[in-house]
Amino acid sequence: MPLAERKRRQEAWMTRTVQLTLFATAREAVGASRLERAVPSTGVRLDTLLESIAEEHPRLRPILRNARVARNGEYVVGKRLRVRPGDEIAIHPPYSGG
Amino acid sequence: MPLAERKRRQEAWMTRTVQLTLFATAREAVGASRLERAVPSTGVRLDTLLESIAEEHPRLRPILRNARVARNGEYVVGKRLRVRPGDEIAIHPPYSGG
Amino acid sequence: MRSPSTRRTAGGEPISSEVTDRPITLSQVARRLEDSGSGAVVLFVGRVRPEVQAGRRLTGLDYEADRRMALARLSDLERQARRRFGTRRIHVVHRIGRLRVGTASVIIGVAAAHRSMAFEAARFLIEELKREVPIWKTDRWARGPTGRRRRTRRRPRGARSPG
Amino acid sequence: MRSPSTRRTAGGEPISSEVTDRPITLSQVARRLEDSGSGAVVLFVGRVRPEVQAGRRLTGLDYEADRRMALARLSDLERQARRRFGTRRIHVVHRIGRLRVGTASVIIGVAAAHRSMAFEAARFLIEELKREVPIWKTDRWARGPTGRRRRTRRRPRGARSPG
Repeated sequence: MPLAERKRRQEAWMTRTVQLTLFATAREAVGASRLERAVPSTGVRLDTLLESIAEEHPRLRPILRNARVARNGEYVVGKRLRVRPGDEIAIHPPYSGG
Repeated sequence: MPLAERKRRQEAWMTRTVQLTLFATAREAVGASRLERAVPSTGVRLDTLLESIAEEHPRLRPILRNARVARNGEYVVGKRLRVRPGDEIAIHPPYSGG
Repeated sequence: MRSPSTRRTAGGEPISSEVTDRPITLSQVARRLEDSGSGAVVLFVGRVRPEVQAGRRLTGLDYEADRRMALARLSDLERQARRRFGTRRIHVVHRIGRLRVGTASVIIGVAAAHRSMAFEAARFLIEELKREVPIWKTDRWARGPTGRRRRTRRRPRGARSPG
Repeated sequence: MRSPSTRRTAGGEPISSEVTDRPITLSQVARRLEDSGSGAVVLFVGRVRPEVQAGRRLTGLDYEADRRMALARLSDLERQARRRFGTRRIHVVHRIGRLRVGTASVIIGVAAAHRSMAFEAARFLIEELKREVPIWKTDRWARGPTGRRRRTRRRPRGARSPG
Protein backbone atom coordinates (compact mmCIF):
# COMPACT_ATOMS: atom_id res chain seq x y z
CA MET A 1 0.00 0.00 0.00
CA PRO A 2 1.46 3.40 -0.92
CA LEU A 3 2.49 5.60 2.00
CA ALA A 4 -0.08 8.29 1.14
CA GLU A 5 -2.90 5.80 1.20
CA ARG A 6 -1.74 4.21 4.42
CA LYS A 7 -1.62 7.66 6.01
CA ARG A 8 -5.08 8.56 4.74
CA ARG A 9 -6.54 5.35 6.16
CA GLN A 10 -4.85 5.90 9.48
CA GLU A 11 -6.30 9.39 9.72
CA ALA A 12 -9.72 8.10 8.69
CA TRP A 13 -9.51 5.46 11.36
CA MET A 14 -8.56 8.03 13.98
CA THR A 15 -11.40 10.33 12.96
CA ARG A 16 -13.66 7.28 12.62
CA THR A 17 -14.69 8.03 9.07
CA VAL A 18 -15.37 6.06 5.89
CA GLN A 19 -14.45 7.54 2.51
CA LEU A 20 -16.83 7.10 -0.41
CA THR A 21 -15.63 7.65 -3.97
CA LEU A 22 -18.32 8.33 -6.55
CA PHE A 23 -17.80 7.87 -10.28
CA ALA A 24 -19.61 9.07 -13.39
CA THR A 25 -23.41 9.40 -12.88
CA ALA A 26 -23.02 8.77 -9.15
CA ARG A 27 -20.62 11.70 -8.88
CA GLU A 28 -22.97 13.90 -10.90
CA ALA A 29 -25.99 12.93 -8.79
CA VAL A 30 -24.21 13.87 -5.58
CA GLY A 31 -22.25 16.81 -7.00
CA ALA A 32 -19.00 15.56 -5.49
CA SER A 33 -16.54 12.78 -6.18
CA ARG A 34 -15.83 12.14 -2.51
CA LEU A 35 -17.93 11.89 0.61
CA GLU A 36 -16.81 11.22 4.15
CA ARG A 37 -19.02 9.71 6.83
CA ALA A 38 -18.31 9.16 10.49
CA VAL A 39 -19.10 5.61 11.60
CA PRO A 40 -18.90 3.91 15.01
CA SER A 41 -15.69 1.98 15.63
CA THR A 42 -17.79 -1.20 15.65
CA GLY A 43 -18.74 -0.36 12.04
CA VAL A 44 -22.05 0.05 10.25
CA ARG A 45 -23.84 -2.12 7.73
CA LEU A 46 -23.06 -1.09 4.14
CA ASP A 47 -26.74 -0.99 3.13
CA THR A 48 -27.54 1.28 6.08
CA LEU A 49 -24.71 3.62 5.16
CA LEU A 50 -25.77 3.80 1.50
CA GLU A 51 -29.42 4.31 2.46
CA SER A 52 -28.54 7.31 4.62
CA ILE A 53 -26.58 8.83 1.73
CA ALA A 54 -29.43 8.16 -0.72
CA GLU A 55 -31.78 10.01 1.63
CA GLU A 56 -29.57 13.09 1.45
CA HIS A 57 -29.11 12.70 -2.34
CA PRO A 58 -32.33 11.27 -3.83
CA ARG A 59 -30.91 11.33 -7.40
CA LEU A 60 -28.37 8.77 -6.26
CA ARG A 61 -31.01 6.17 -5.37
CA PRO A 62 -31.78 4.82 -8.89
CA ILE A 63 -28.07 4.85 -9.68
CA LEU A 64 -27.25 2.75 -6.65
CA ARG A 65 -29.67 0.08 -7.84
CA ASN A 66 -27.51 -0.54 -10.94
CA ALA A 67 -24.12 0.19 -9.44
CA ARG A 68 -21.41 -2.17 -8.28
CA VAL A 69 -19.92 -1.33 -4.90
CA ALA A 70 -16.33 -2.02 -3.89
CA ARG A 71 -14.71 -1.92 -0.49
CA ASN A 72 -10.94 -1.33 -0.41
CA GLY A 73 -10.63 -2.31 -4.06
CA GLU A 74 -12.70 -5.51 -3.90
CA TYR A 75 -16.25 -5.88 -5.14
CA VAL A 76 -18.81 -6.34 -2.39
CA VAL A 77 -21.14 -9.33 -2.70
CA GLY A 78 -24.39 -8.46 -0.95
CA LYS A 79 -24.57 -5.19 0.94
CA ARG A 80 -25.00 -6.51 4.47
CA LEU A 81 -21.32 -6.52 5.29
CA ARG A 82 -20.00 -4.06 7.88
CA VAL A 83 -18.01 -1.01 7.01
CA ARG A 84 -15.47 0.20 9.56
CA PRO A 85 -13.51 3.42 10.06
CA GLY A 86 -10.72 3.64 7.48
CA ASP A 87 -12.61 1.68 4.82
CA GLU A 88 -12.84 3.06 1.32
CA ILE A 89 -16.10 2.51 -0.56
CA ALA A 90 -16.35 3.03 -4.34
CA ILE A 91 -19.62 3.42 -6.23
CA HIS A 92 -19.38 2.13 -9.80
CA PRO A 93 -22.26 2.84 -12.19
CA PRO A 94 -22.30 0.60 -15.30
CA TYR A 95 -19.01 0.85 -17.14
CA SER A 96 -18.68 2.57 -20.51
CA GLY A 97 -14.96 2.50 -21.28
CA GLY A 98 -13.35 1.58 -24.57
CA MET B 1 -0.85 -2.22 -70.75
CA PRO B 2 2.77 -1.21 -70.02
CA LEU B 3 4.92 -0.61 -73.09
CA ALA B 4 7.28 -3.51 -72.28
CA GLU B 5 4.37 -5.94 -72.12
CA ARG B 6 2.79 -4.62 -75.30
CA LYS B 7 6.14 -5.04 -77.03
CA ARG B 8 6.61 -8.58 -75.72
CA ARG B 9 3.15 -9.57 -76.91
CA GLN B 10 3.74 -8.07 -80.31
CA GLU B 11 6.98 -10.01 -80.65
CA ALA B 12 5.29 -13.19 -79.46
CA TRP B 13 2.55 -12.67 -81.98
CA MET B 14 5.09 -12.18 -84.76
CA THR B 15 7.02 -15.29 -83.71
CA ARG B 16 3.69 -17.07 -83.19
CA THR B 17 4.47 -18.13 -79.64
CA VAL B 18 2.60 -18.45 -76.38
CA GLN B 19 4.35 -17.64 -73.11
CA LEU B 20 3.74 -19.85 -70.06
CA THR B 21 4.63 -18.63 -66.59
CA LEU B 22 5.03 -21.29 -63.94
CA PHE B 23 4.84 -20.60 -60.22
CA ALA B 24 5.93 -22.44 -57.10
CA THR B 25 5.65 -26.26 -57.44
CA ALA B 26 4.93 -25.93 -61.18
CA ARG B 27 8.15 -23.98 -61.65
CA GLU B 28 10.08 -26.54 -59.62
CA ALA B 29 8.60 -29.47 -61.56
CA VAL B 30 9.62 -27.94 -64.88
CA GLY B 31 12.87 -26.38 -63.67
CA ALA B 32 12.03 -23.04 -65.28
CA SER B 33 9.67 -20.19 -64.55
CA ARG B 34 8.97 -19.51 -68.23
CA LEU B 35 8.26 -21.66 -71.25
CA GLU B 36 7.59 -20.56 -74.79
CA ARG B 37 5.65 -22.63 -77.32
CA ALA B 38 5.02 -21.95 -80.97
CA VAL B 39 1.33 -22.25 -81.89
CA PRO B 40 -0.50 -21.92 -85.22
CA SER B 41 -1.98 -18.47 -85.87
CA THR B 42 -5.44 -20.10 -85.67
CA GLY B 43 -4.53 -21.08 -82.10
CA VAL B 44 -4.51 -24.33 -80.18
CA ARG B 45 -6.79 -25.71 -77.49
CA LEU B 46 -5.47 -24.98 -74.00
CA ASP B 47 -5.85 -28.58 -72.84
CA THR B 48 -3.87 -29.81 -75.87
CA LEU B 49 -1.09 -27.32 -75.15
CA LEU B 50 -0.91 -28.27 -71.46
CA GLU B 51 -0.98 -31.98 -72.29
CA SER B 52 2.03 -31.59 -74.60
CA ILE B 53 3.93 -29.80 -71.86
CA ALA B 54 2.99 -32.43 -69.28
CA GLU B 55 4.39 -35.09 -71.61
CA GLU B 56 7.74 -33.35 -71.63
CA HIS B 57 7.60 -32.72 -67.87
CA PRO B 58 5.82 -35.65 -66.19
CA ARG B 59 6.26 -34.15 -62.69
CA LEU B 60 4.04 -31.30 -63.82
CA ARG B 61 1.04 -33.56 -64.47
CA PRO B 62 -0.24 -34.02 -60.87
CA ILE B 63 0.36 -30.33 -60.23
CA LEU B 64 -1.74 -29.30 -63.21
CA ARG B 65 -4.67 -31.27 -61.80
CA ASN B 66 -4.82 -28.96 -58.78
CA ALA B 67 -3.68 -25.76 -60.46
CA ARG B 68 -5.70 -22.79 -61.64
CA VAL B 69 -4.82 -21.56 -65.09
CA ALA B 70 -5.04 -17.93 -66.22
CA ARG B 71 -4.88 -16.45 -69.70
CA ASN B 72 -3.77 -12.84 -69.93
CA GLY B 73 -4.50 -12.27 -66.26
CA GLU B 74 -7.97 -13.85 -66.21
CA TYR B 75 -8.80 -17.27 -64.83
CA VAL B 76 -9.75 -19.81 -67.44
CA VAL B 77 -13.01 -21.68 -66.89
CA GLY B 78 -12.69 -25.10 -68.52
CA LYS B 79 -9.58 -25.79 -70.55
CA ARG B 80 -11.13 -26.13 -74.00
CA LEU B 81 -10.65 -22.49 -74.99
CA ARG B 82 -8.17 -21.63 -77.73
CA VAL B 83 -4.81 -20.07 -77.05
CA ARG B 84 -3.39 -17.81 -79.75
CA PRO B 85 0.04 -16.36 -80.48
CA GLY B 86 0.78 -13.56 -78.04
CA ASP B 87 -1.30 -15.05 -75.23
CA GLU B 88 0.22 -15.38 -71.79
CA ILE B 89 -0.69 -18.47 -69.76
CA ALA B 90 -0.03 -18.65 -66.00
CA ILE B 91 -0.03 -21.89 -63.99
CA HIS B 92 -1.10 -21.33 -60.37
CA PRO B 93 -0.69 -24.20 -57.90
CA PRO B 94 -2.75 -23.80 -54.71
CA TYR B 95 -1.95 -20.52 -53.00
CA SER B 96 -0.04 -20.32 -49.75
CA GLY B 97 0.45 -16.60 -49.15
CA GLY B 98 -0.10 -14.74 -45.92
CA MET C 1 2.35 4.46 -15.32
CA ARG C 2 6.00 5.22 -16.00
CA SER C 3 7.54 1.82 -15.40
CA PRO C 4 4.82 -0.71 -16.14
CA SER C 5 7.17 -3.66 -15.97
CA THR C 6 7.68 -3.15 -12.26
CA ARG C 7 4.06 -2.56 -11.26
CA ARG C 8 2.30 -5.50 -9.68
CA THR C 9 -1.16 -6.40 -8.52
CA ALA C 10 -1.90 -6.95 -4.84
CA GLY C 11 -1.36 -10.64 -5.60
CA GLY C 12 2.15 -9.95 -6.91
CA GLU C 13 1.39 -10.54 -10.60
CA PRO C 14 3.05 -8.12 -13.01
CA ILE C 15 0.65 -5.65 -14.59
CA SER C 16 1.34 -4.87 -18.20
CA SER C 17 -1.77 -2.79 -18.87
CA GLU C 18 -1.80 0.95 -18.53
CA VAL C 19 -4.41 3.57 -17.71
CA THR C 20 -2.88 6.90 -18.56
CA ASP C 21 -3.82 10.53 -19.12
CA ARG C 22 -1.22 10.85 -21.90
CA PRO C 23 -1.62 10.19 -25.62
CA ILE C 24 -1.45 6.52 -26.55
CA THR C 25 0.14 5.24 -29.75
CA LEU C 26 0.19 2.09 -31.85
CA SER C 27 3.97 1.93 -31.72
CA GLN C 28 4.03 2.03 -27.92
CA VAL C 29 1.80 -1.04 -27.89
CA ALA C 30 3.51 -2.81 -30.80
CA ARG C 31 6.86 -2.48 -29.02
CA ARG C 32 5.49 -4.44 -26.09
CA LEU C 33 4.49 -7.32 -28.36
CA GLU C 34 7.92 -7.99 -29.84
CA ASP C 35 8.36 -11.74 -29.80
CA SER C 36 9.97 -13.77 -32.53
CA GLY C 37 7.86 -16.82 -31.70
CA SER C 38 4.57 -15.12 -32.56
CA GLY C 39 3.37 -15.61 -36.11
CA ALA C 40 0.42 -13.26 -35.71
CA VAL C 41 -0.18 -9.88 -34.14
CA VAL C 42 -3.60 -8.22 -33.90
CA LEU C 43 -3.97 -4.62 -32.82
CA PHE C 44 -7.22 -2.83 -32.06
CA VAL C 45 -7.54 0.95 -31.77
CA GLY C 46 -10.72 2.55 -30.44
CA ARG C 47 -11.17 6.23 -31.22
CA VAL C 48 -13.71 8.94 -30.39
CA ARG C 49 -16.11 9.07 -33.32
CA PRO C 50 -17.74 12.29 -34.52
CA GLU C 51 -21.48 12.47 -33.96
CA VAL C 52 -24.31 14.93 -34.41
CA GLN C 53 -27.53 14.56 -32.44
CA ALA C 54 -30.48 16.94 -32.53
CA GLY C 55 -28.29 19.57 -34.13
CA ARG C 56 -25.60 19.28 -31.52
CA ARG C 57 -22.11 18.20 -32.43
CA LEU C 58 -20.05 15.93 -30.21
CA THR C 59 -16.73 17.63 -29.47
CA GLY C 60 -15.23 14.87 -27.38
CA LEU C 61 -15.53 12.48 -24.49
CA ASP C 62 -14.35 12.79 -20.91
CA TYR C 63 -12.97 9.49 -19.61
CA GLU C 64 -12.55 8.68 -15.95
CA ALA C 65 -11.40 5.49 -14.21
CA ASP C 66 -11.18 3.88 -10.84
CA ARG C 67 -7.56 3.47 -11.67
CA ARG C 68 -6.46 0.91 -9.12
CA MET C 69 -9.42 -1.37 -9.77
CA ALA C 70 -9.23 -0.82 -13.54
CA LEU C 71 -5.62 -2.04 -13.56
CA ALA C 72 -6.53 -5.06 -11.45
CA ARG C 73 -9.43 -5.95 -13.76
CA LEU C 74 -7.32 -5.48 -16.90
CA SER C 75 -4.69 -7.71 -15.45
CA ASP C 76 -7.42 -10.34 -14.72
CA LEU C 77 -8.60 -10.08 -18.32
CA GLU C 78 -5.08 -10.51 -19.66
CA ARG C 79 -4.67 -13.63 -17.57
CA GLN C 80 -8.02 -15.00 -18.76
CA ALA C 81 -7.17 -14.31 -22.39
CA ARG C 82 -3.79 -15.99 -22.06
CA ARG C 83 -5.41 -19.08 -20.59
CA ARG C 84 -8.35 -19.27 -23.00
CA PHE C 85 -6.56 -18.46 -26.24
CA GLY C 86 -2.95 -19.43 -25.52
CA THR C 87 -1.58 -16.04 -26.54
CA ARG C 88 2.09 -15.10 -26.07
CA ARG C 89 1.95 -11.32 -25.47
CA ILE C 90 -0.85 -8.94 -24.51
CA HIS C 91 -0.71 -5.23 -23.91
CA VAL C 92 -3.66 -2.93 -23.25
CA VAL C 93 -3.52 0.84 -22.80
CA HIS C 94 -6.54 2.99 -22.01
CA ARG C 95 -6.40 6.74 -22.01
CA ILE C 96 -8.44 8.87 -19.60
CA GLY C 97 -9.16 12.60 -19.41
CA ARG C 98 -10.62 14.93 -22.02
CA LEU C 99 -10.40 13.36 -25.50
CA ARG C 100 -11.35 15.18 -28.68
CA VAL C 101 -13.09 13.52 -31.60
CA GLY C 102 -10.61 11.40 -33.58
CA THR C 103 -8.39 10.69 -30.57
CA ALA C 104 -7.47 7.12 -29.63
CA SER C 105 -9.03 6.11 -26.30
CA VAL C 106 -7.91 2.49 -26.15
CA ILE C 107 -5.34 0.28 -27.87
CA ILE C 108 -5.23 -3.48 -27.45
CA GLY C 109 -2.38 -5.59 -28.80
CA VAL C 110 -2.09 -9.37 -28.88
CA ALA C 111 0.71 -11.55 -30.23
CA ALA C 112 0.18 -15.28 -30.63
CA ALA C 113 1.52 -18.26 -32.51
CA HIS C 114 -1.51 -18.39 -34.82
CA ARG C 115 -3.88 -15.80 -36.16
CA SER C 116 -7.12 -17.21 -34.77
CA MET C 117 -5.78 -16.97 -31.20
CA ALA C 118 -4.71 -13.37 -31.73
CA PHE C 119 -8.00 -12.29 -33.34
CA GLU C 120 -10.15 -14.02 -30.73
CA ALA C 121 -8.15 -12.74 -27.78
CA ALA C 122 -8.22 -9.14 -29.06
CA ARG C 123 -11.98 -9.31 -29.55
CA PHE C 124 -12.48 -10.89 -26.13
CA LEU C 125 -10.37 -8.19 -24.48
CA ILE C 126 -12.24 -5.22 -25.93
CA GLU C 127 -15.67 -6.76 -25.24
CA GLU C 128 -14.76 -7.62 -21.65
CA LEU C 129 -13.03 -4.28 -21.11
CA LYS C 130 -16.27 -2.48 -21.94
CA ARG C 131 -18.28 -4.68 -19.57
CA GLU C 132 -15.90 -5.32 -16.71
CA VAL C 133 -13.36 -2.54 -16.32
CA PRO C 134 -14.25 0.50 -14.18
CA ILE C 135 -13.84 3.20 -16.80
CA TRP C 136 -16.54 5.66 -17.82
CA LYS C 137 -17.07 8.14 -20.63
CA THR C 138 -19.17 11.29 -20.64
CA ASP C 139 -20.26 13.06 -23.83
CA ARG C 140 -19.23 16.65 -24.47
CA TRP C 141 -21.42 18.52 -26.96
CA ALA C 142 -20.67 21.77 -28.75
CA ARG C 143 -23.91 23.42 -27.54
CA GLY C 144 -26.48 22.58 -24.89
CA PRO C 145 -26.26 20.35 -21.85
CA THR C 146 -23.97 17.35 -21.65
CA GLY C 147 -25.37 13.87 -21.59
CA ARG C 148 -23.65 10.96 -19.95
CA ARG C 149 -22.89 8.02 -22.14
CA ARG C 150 -24.57 5.00 -20.61
CA ARG C 151 -24.71 1.36 -21.61
CA THR C 152 -28.13 2.32 -22.75
CA ARG C 153 -30.88 0.79 -24.77
CA ARG C 154 -31.43 4.07 -26.60
CA ARG C 155 -28.57 3.31 -28.94
CA PRO C 156 -27.08 0.12 -30.29
CA ARG C 157 -24.18 -1.10 -28.17
CA GLY C 158 -20.91 0.51 -29.10
CA ALA C 159 -22.71 3.09 -31.18
CA ARG C 160 -20.32 6.00 -31.20
CA SER C 161 -17.00 4.87 -29.93
CA PRO C 162 -16.46 1.20 -30.59
CA GLY C 163 -13.21 1.31 -28.69
CA MET D 1 4.51 0.13 -55.95
CA ARG D 2 5.78 3.65 -55.43
CA SER D 3 2.61 5.60 -55.95
CA PRO D 4 -0.21 3.24 -55.05
CA SER D 5 -2.85 5.95 -55.13
CA THR D 6 -2.47 6.29 -58.88
CA ARG D 7 -2.40 2.59 -59.75
CA ARG D 8 -5.62 1.21 -61.13
CA THR D 9 -7.08 -2.14 -62.09
CA ALA D 10 -7.90 -2.92 -65.72
CA GLY D 11 -11.45 -1.81 -64.81
CA GLY D 12 -10.15 1.58 -63.68
CA GLU D 13 -10.67 1.08 -59.95
CA PRO D 14 -7.94 2.45 -57.71
CA ILE D 15 -5.76 -0.25 -56.15
CA SER D 16 -4.69 0.46 -52.63
CA SER D 17 -3.02 -2.88 -51.91
CA GLU D 18 0.67 -3.47 -52.39
CA VAL D 19 2.85 -6.45 -53.21
CA THR D 20 6.39 -5.40 -52.55
CA ASP D 21 9.88 -6.82 -52.10
CA ARG D 22 10.69 -4.19 -49.47
CA PRO D 23 10.16 -4.35 -45.71
CA ILE D 24 6.60 -3.62 -44.63
CA THR D 25 5.72 -1.74 -41.46
CA LEU D 26 2.71 -1.15 -39.24
CA SER D 27 3.07 2.59 -39.55
CA GLN D 28 3.01 2.51 -43.35
CA VAL D 29 -0.36 0.74 -43.15
CA ALA D 30 -1.73 2.80 -40.25
CA ARG D 31 -1.00 6.01 -42.19
CA ARG D 32 -3.27 4.79 -44.98
CA LEU D 33 -6.15 4.32 -42.55
CA GLU D 34 -6.25 7.86 -41.21
CA ASP D 35 -9.90 8.84 -41.12
CA SER D 36 -11.56 10.85 -38.40
CA GLY D 37 -14.91 9.15 -39.02
CA SER D 38 -13.66 5.70 -38.06
CA GLY D 39 -14.16 4.71 -34.45
CA ALA D 40 -12.28 1.44 -34.82
CA VAL D 41 -9.08 0.28 -36.46
CA VAL D 42 -7.93 -3.33 -36.61
CA LEU D 43 -4.47 -4.27 -37.82
CA PHE D 44 -3.20 -7.76 -38.50
CA VAL D 45 0.47 -8.64 -38.93
CA GLY D 46 1.53 -12.08 -40.17
CA ARG D 47 5.13 -13.03 -39.55
CA VAL D 48 7.43 -15.94 -40.36
CA ARG D 49 7.33 -18.21 -37.32
CA PRO D 50 10.33 -20.25 -36.18
CA GLU D 51 9.95 -23.99 -36.57
CA VAL D 52 11.99 -27.13 -36.09
CA GLN D 53 11.05 -30.33 -37.86
CA ALA D 54 12.98 -33.59 -37.75
CA GLY D 55 15.98 -31.74 -36.35
CA ARG D 56 15.96 -29.15 -39.09
CA ARG D 57 15.44 -25.49 -38.30
CA LEU D 58 13.39 -23.22 -40.53
CA THR D 59 15.51 -20.22 -41.48
CA GLY D 60 12.90 -18.41 -43.52
CA LEU D 61 10.36 -18.49 -46.30
CA ASP D 62 10.67 -17.49 -49.94
CA TYR D 63 7.56 -15.72 -51.17
CA GLU D 64 6.66 -15.30 -54.81
CA ALA D 65 3.59 -13.78 -56.45
CA ASP D 66 1.86 -13.46 -59.77
CA ARG D 67 2.02 -9.78 -59.07
CA ARG D 68 -0.48 -8.42 -61.55
CA MET D 69 -3.12 -10.98 -60.70
CA ALA D 70 -2.37 -10.75 -56.97
CA LEU D 71 -3.06 -7.01 -57.04
CA ALA D 72 -6.27 -7.55 -58.99
CA ARG D 73 -7.47 -10.22 -56.52
CA LEU D 74 -6.54 -8.08 -53.51
CA SER D 75 -8.46 -5.22 -54.98
CA ASP D 76 -11.47 -7.54 -55.47
CA LEU D 77 -11.21 -8.63 -51.84
CA GLU D 78 -11.08 -5.02 -50.65
CA ARG D 79 -14.20 -4.26 -52.62
CA GLN D 80 -15.98 -7.33 -51.24
CA ALA D 81 -15.00 -6.45 -47.69
CA ARG D 82 -16.20 -2.86 -48.10
CA ARG D 83 -19.55 -4.10 -49.36
CA ARG D 84 -20.04 -6.89 -46.82
CA PHE D 85 -18.84 -5.09 -43.70
CA GLY D 86 -19.31 -1.41 -44.54
CA THR D 87 -15.73 -0.50 -43.74
CA ARG D 88 -14.30 2.95 -44.43
CA ARG D 89 -10.61 2.27 -45.17
CA ILE D 90 -8.70 -0.87 -46.09
CA HIS D 91 -5.03 -1.30 -46.83
CA VAL D 92 -3.21 -4.57 -47.46
CA VAL D 93 0.52 -5.00 -48.05
CA HIS D 94 2.18 -8.32 -48.80
CA ARG D 95 5.90 -8.73 -48.95
CA ILE D 96 7.61 -11.15 -51.34
CA GLY D 97 11.17 -12.42 -51.66
CA ARG D 98 13.39 -14.10 -49.08
CA LEU D 99 12.04 -13.51 -45.56
CA ARG D 100 13.84 -14.61 -42.42
CA VAL D 101 12.09 -15.97 -39.35
CA GLY D 102 10.46 -13.12 -37.41
CA THR D 103 9.92 -10.93 -40.47
CA ALA D 104 6.48 -9.55 -41.32
CA SER D 105 5.11 -11.07 -44.54
CA VAL D 106 1.68 -9.44 -44.59
CA ILE D 107 -0.05 -6.51 -42.89
CA ILE D 108 -3.78 -5.88 -43.17
CA GLY D 109 -5.40 -2.72 -41.86
CA VAL D 110 -9.09 -1.88 -41.65
CA ALA D 111 -10.78 1.27 -40.35
CA ALA D 112 -14.54 1.29 -39.77
CA ALA D 113 -17.20 3.11 -37.83
CA HIS D 114 -17.66 0.24 -35.40
CA ARG D 115 -15.37 -2.43 -34.07
CA SER D 116 -17.29 -5.49 -35.23
CA MET D 117 -17.01 -4.34 -38.86
CA ALA D 118 -13.29 -3.79 -38.53
CA PHE D 119 -12.62 -7.14 -36.81
CA GLU D 120 -14.74 -9.11 -39.25
CA ALA D 121 -13.34 -7.43 -42.34
CA ALA D 122 -9.73 -7.96 -41.20
CA ARG D 123 -10.41 -11.64 -40.53
CA PHE D 124 -12.20 -12.03 -43.86
CA LEU D 125 -9.30 -10.42 -45.71
CA ILE D 126 -6.58 -12.64 -44.29
CA GLU D 127 -8.62 -15.83 -44.77
CA GLU D 128 -9.50 -14.93 -48.36
CA LEU D 129 -5.98 -13.73 -49.10
CA LYS D 130 -4.62 -17.16 -48.21
CA ARG D 131 -7.20 -18.92 -50.38
CA GLU D 132 -7.63 -16.58 -53.34
CA VAL D 133 -4.52 -14.48 -53.93
CA PRO D 134 -1.76 -15.89 -56.17
CA ILE D 135 1.10 -15.75 -53.66
CA TRP D 136 3.19 -18.76 -52.63
CA LYS D 137 5.68 -19.52 -49.91
CA THR D 138 8.50 -22.07 -49.93
CA ASP D 139 10.24 -23.27 -46.77
CA ARG D 140 13.96 -22.77 -46.32
CA TRP D 141 15.59 -25.10 -43.82
CA ALA D 142 19.00 -24.75 -42.19
CA ARG D 143 20.12 -28.23 -43.31
CA GLY D 144 18.80 -30.76 -45.79
CA PRO D 145 16.46 -30.35 -48.74
CA THR D 146 13.82 -27.65 -48.94
CA GLY D 147 10.17 -28.52 -48.77
CA ARG D 148 7.48 -26.48 -50.42
CA ARG D 149 4.77 -25.19 -48.16
CA ARG D 150 1.48 -26.55 -49.50
CA ARG D 151 -2.09 -26.19 -48.35
CA THR D 152 -1.55 -29.63 -47.07
CA ARG D 153 -3.34 -32.08 -44.86
CA ARG D 154 -0.09 -32.96 -43.16
CA ARG D 155 -0.28 -29.88 -40.99
CA PRO D 156 -3.16 -27.90 -39.57
CA ARG D 157 -4.04 -24.95 -41.78
CA GLY D 158 -1.93 -21.92 -41.05
CA ALA D 159 0.39 -23.99 -38.91
CA ARG D 160 3.61 -22.05 -39.16
CA SER D 161 2.92 -18.65 -40.50
CA PRO D 162 -0.60 -17.56 -39.71
CA GLY D 163 -0.12 -14.42 -41.79
